[in-house]
Amino acid sequence: MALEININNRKANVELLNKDNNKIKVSVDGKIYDIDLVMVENGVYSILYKNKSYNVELTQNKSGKKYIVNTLYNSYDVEIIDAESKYLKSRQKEHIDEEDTISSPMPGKVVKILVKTGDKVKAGDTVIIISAMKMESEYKVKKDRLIKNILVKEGDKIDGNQTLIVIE
Amino acid sequence: MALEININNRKANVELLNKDNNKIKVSVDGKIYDIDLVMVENGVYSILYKNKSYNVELTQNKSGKKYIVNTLYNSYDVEIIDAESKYLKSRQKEHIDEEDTISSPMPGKVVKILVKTGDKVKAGDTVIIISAMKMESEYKVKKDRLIKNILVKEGDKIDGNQTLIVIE
Amino acid sequence: MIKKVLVANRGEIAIRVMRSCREIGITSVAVYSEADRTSMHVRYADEAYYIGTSPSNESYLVIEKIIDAAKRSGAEAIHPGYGFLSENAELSDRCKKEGIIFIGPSANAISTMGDKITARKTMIKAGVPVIPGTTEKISTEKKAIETVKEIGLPVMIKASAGGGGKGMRLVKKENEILGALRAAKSEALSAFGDDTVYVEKYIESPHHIEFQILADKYGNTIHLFERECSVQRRHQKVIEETPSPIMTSKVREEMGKYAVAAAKAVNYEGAGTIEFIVDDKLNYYFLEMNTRLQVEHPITERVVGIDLVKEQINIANGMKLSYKQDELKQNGHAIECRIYAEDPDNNFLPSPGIIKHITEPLGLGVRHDGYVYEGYEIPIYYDPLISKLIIWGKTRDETIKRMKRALYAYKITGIKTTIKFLEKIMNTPDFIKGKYNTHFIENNFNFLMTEQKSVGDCEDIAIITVFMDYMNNLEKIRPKISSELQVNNWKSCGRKKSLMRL
Amino acid sequence: MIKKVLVANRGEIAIRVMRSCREIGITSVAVYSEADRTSMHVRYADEAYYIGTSPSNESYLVIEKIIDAAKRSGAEAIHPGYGFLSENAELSDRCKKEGIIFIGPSANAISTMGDKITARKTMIKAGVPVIPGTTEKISTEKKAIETVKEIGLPVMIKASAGGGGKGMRLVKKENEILGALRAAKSEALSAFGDDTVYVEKYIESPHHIEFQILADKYGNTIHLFERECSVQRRHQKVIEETPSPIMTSKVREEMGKYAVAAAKAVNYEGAGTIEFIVDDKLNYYFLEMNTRLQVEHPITERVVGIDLVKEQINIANGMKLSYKQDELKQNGHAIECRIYAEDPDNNFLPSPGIIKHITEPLGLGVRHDGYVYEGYEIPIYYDPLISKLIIWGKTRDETIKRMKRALYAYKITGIKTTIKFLEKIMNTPDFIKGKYNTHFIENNFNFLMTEQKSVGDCEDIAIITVFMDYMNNLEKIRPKISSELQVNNWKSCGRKKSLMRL
Repeated sequence: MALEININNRKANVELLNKDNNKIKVSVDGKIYDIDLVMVENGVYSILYKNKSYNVELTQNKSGKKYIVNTLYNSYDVEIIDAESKYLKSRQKEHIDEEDTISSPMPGKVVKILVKTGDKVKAGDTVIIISAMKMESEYKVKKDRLIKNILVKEGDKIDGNQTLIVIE
Repeated sequence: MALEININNRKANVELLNKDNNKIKVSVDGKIYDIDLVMVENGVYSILYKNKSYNVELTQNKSGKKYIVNTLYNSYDVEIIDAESKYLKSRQKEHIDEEDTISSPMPGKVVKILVKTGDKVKAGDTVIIISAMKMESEYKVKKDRLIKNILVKEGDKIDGNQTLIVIE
Repeated sequence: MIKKVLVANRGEIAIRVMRSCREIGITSVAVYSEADRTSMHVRYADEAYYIGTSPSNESYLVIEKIIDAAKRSGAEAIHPGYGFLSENAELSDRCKKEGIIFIGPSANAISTMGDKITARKTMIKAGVPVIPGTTEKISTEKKAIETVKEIGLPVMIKASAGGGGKGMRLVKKENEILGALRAAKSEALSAFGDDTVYVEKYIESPHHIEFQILADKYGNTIHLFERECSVQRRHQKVIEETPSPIMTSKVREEMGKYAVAAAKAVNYEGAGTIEFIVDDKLNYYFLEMNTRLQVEHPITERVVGIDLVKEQINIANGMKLSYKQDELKQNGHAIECRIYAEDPDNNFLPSPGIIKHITEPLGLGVRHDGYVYEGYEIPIYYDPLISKLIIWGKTRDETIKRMKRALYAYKITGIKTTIKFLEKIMNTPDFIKGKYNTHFIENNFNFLMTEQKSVGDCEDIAIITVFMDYMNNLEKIRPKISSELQVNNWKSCGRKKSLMRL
Repeated sequence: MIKKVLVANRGEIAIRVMRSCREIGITSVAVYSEADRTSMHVRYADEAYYIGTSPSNESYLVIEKIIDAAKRSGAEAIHPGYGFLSENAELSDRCKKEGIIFIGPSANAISTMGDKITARKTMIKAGVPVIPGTTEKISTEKKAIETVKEIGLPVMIKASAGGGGKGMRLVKKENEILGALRAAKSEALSAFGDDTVYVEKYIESPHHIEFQILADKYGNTIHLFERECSVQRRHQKVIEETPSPIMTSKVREEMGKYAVAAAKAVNYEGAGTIEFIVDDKLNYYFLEMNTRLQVEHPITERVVGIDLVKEQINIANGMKLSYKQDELKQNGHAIECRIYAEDPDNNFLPSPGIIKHITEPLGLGVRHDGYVYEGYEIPIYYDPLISKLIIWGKTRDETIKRMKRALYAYKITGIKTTIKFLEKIMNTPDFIKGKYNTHFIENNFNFLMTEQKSVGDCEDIAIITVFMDYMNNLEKIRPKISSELQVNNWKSCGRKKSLMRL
């Protein structure tokens, strides 16, 4: 069983060589690890490697293929690359340029929408205001743009990274 | 939807009259309760009834029909009585008298078995010794008995309430 | 005597107040908005009343609803916590009219201290040192230029109704005066509906040092020493400690006396805080009074050994202060770290969401005041404070090391938090030396924002853990896959029937 | 200087030791048995070494394995915690031979204090009051009768190698002497492999009061005041507090001096405890010395403000004591409750199992030292101690009320615990008054064992919650049921095929 895993712009090839309960032998880019790994709590792993004790906490996104990984001092964004992910990635590139949508990195609420479909806006214009936790953030366009589609309305609760407005 | 529920030697008839998200109307032995009930953590419920705030914690046994319920100051053993439970109860009575088995209320380890199948033992004889957490407990028969079947062996790890020895 | 208290707040402070109520046999009443039905303060309280939809101006900020819940529950008193209505003179007044005890000062004390110009005047009258500047509002632009020249540059132009850094402008050069004045006035008008501004001397490397005070209804007023609050990000306190590393016992005694005088000047009742601005030479000036419990009150509780909420309730009950000034002393050192649901790597954007997993630090010298639990969703409507770690040590050095130990063991997943940022502060040389002022975070920004380099095999360990977790999940969902296969089989059921044991 | 410490223990004490190590920059090494792979001390440590199968005599009690792990890890020192090998002279000795620092006293101090008769002799020589009784072993039955008569009834016959109540017999009447002597000897032989017994005067309503001491390698010895440990169940401490409610400052000073003298008499090094038996008139007698850290050491840490583990490590490093006797004082009051995985309703049978859910008490004055987490299975092989709640208050009264508040908020499901039993103790009038001795639990047994009556609608609320949970679960598993139906459908697939949309 082998997989490709993305971490910090590195693409690592991981292969499970052997598994005996919590004792596993894994190869990461050819380097062999003998590891004692056990899930102790929901999403929390205790790992012993060369008698060092590591605690690794995972938060998985909905698709199950992206993880936020917390180790002792570092936090990593890690992604599993399988056939499906590769296909989706290539498809995504074709259809949606990230620059063609406006989204908020955090969940919140739509306070005000300053444009309507069909509007032509100028670079730096604010198009939407989002509030989250006592703080309002204005989202502006970087270039002159056309508002193609508005997917939310004022007062809507929104998720982090949800597409709010499609621009062209 | 109605059920029979056993608590403290009381048999209560419970019926759900209405449910609107976490607002429920329930009848318990004819008394009507308007309650705001929501599961906040795994097995932990927050309940508002007449503006009083209750926290109720449930531990369910494997069958899913017996619960240990912790409220503010009380702990209850509660059992759901449905058709299946009634059938099992009646069947159990026919076949296994509780007095005909020896079991330990807690999980542990079999230290020593002092009898073998076919042995006749006298009232007060120790038949098995169980250890759990630095403590050894001796299990004795209350009457003169015949050892019918021994279901464990020395060194076995046992569950709480697991039948260890069948007697006659 | 008060038997039932309504806590007009949420989050950690509501629970903190209820804990003390429970200890002295007082029934606690929670109020909650739509978003807070599952919030811990509702679960912890003895009773809970719904007061409206999620935005705070439709629930926690509506005096009518708070008063109504108090009446319905039969609570004799209201504790406002901090934030929300805690410094609202109208609530204090309304309580009085309704015969409900407001656990806090009179409306008059709140208003006097709430208006900066009035507060300045009152302090000058009481002999408390204030920052050189005007005691009257700036009436004309001409007058403004004159005044600034009189005080000497640099100066701050400040809104009288101000707070939170709004309606404030720093003026360094003479030609900036008019622009700054106009900007401050317009911002003040839109933020507070009042464009009154005044001018103060700007203190170059200021420390924020505040004194906790307690005052009963009989004029007895004591102070519980200082808290150093100079570690701030955008005028928001991040870390507080007591004693202040720059304090001397002589200055402490002087400032304490002024703090008591400041409280007495407004006939203060209850717990309050006098904030001073202090320069590097330990010159100190009255800045403002917070007429409520502070977020950072626990460090004082730890070092002085007094439960401030119990004292507030005692005072509200009309009892005399339990302590005299000379009975109080500072014992050891305490530091508070505020843990926020914010993403330090993304400009401290709030990071609400569901708490997936939490491990709380325990052990010697650790006090933890929080309110979240596993599975709880931090709502988007309120302050992103998750909890406060209050650490005590015999010495400042021990306290810092213990804080590091506690932060190390404090794990929250599912949301972003400031825990690692706080750890960085504990490792910053200026902080360790106790040599810092309110510019600490900007001065050390690069150090604070540098990501810890991956140590040893950490990256590979992360990869392996994800790999194994993903594999395990695949195994778990395998039955599903096989049932999908069954569906396919079913389709060809007719064909294969003869081969299967049905 | 010690850079790496192996902690030869598990559970809360292993973590407690590691916490202090972390604060002073020492790497901690855990050892673990098969049952403990997922135990928190393995997760908390920097390193972890497997030392054998689950029974402690195959892992935690095997000196060879501990030494081997220390060598492999390169640890310069071993901290034994309490229990297991903590009072094993052989380990202390072996460490010395291997050039490993044993964080504890010399083999000689351990042996001298471990043998009760030798300890008695040593104390008498040092002028420390001991219970009237023999200083020699009882050689003949005739001699036994003579001795008992000399001391005067009632007496205790005790095993010299004894501990934990084994090999101990109370004699109230003359005709019981021989029976008790024989029983004690036989029990001592089978428990300790040594039938040496001696006789002591029996103290009628005894208090167990112990003094914490610290001693460095240079003969500096201090005491950190007393702990009252009279709330016991079957000779096991349940609750401890400091100061003792029966103590006077005069007696405290006297006993403290004797405690220091007792430690000096065996050239003690490190942290240790002198246990006294005290009667109602405050007559006190040396009982025994515990040559290790005690379970209840945190109440002393809280009231005196000293981290005892750090002091142990300092001493082991050859440093002088950080404190002088006259620098120490007791500040406020502290109580410790030990929370066990035991079922109070079922004769305190141990209740191992999986922790389903846990809510830890937080806030002002609460210290919590534990090791379990959600999903953790408490193993059957070791002591059922889950955690210790250490509560501080300005007064004893405040401390009791705060303890009640903390116990109220402390929730563990999945296993039975003693939390409710401890709450009962906090409500027992004798405890509240501070008037109790070691008979407290038996004297108040009925009160302690009376179940709280169902309050108000609690029973119906319990019923409704179970009902709704059961209903919700039914809904959740409905898909499963429908898939079972599919199987049935499948069986009749041929028949129904024409009716179905495939």
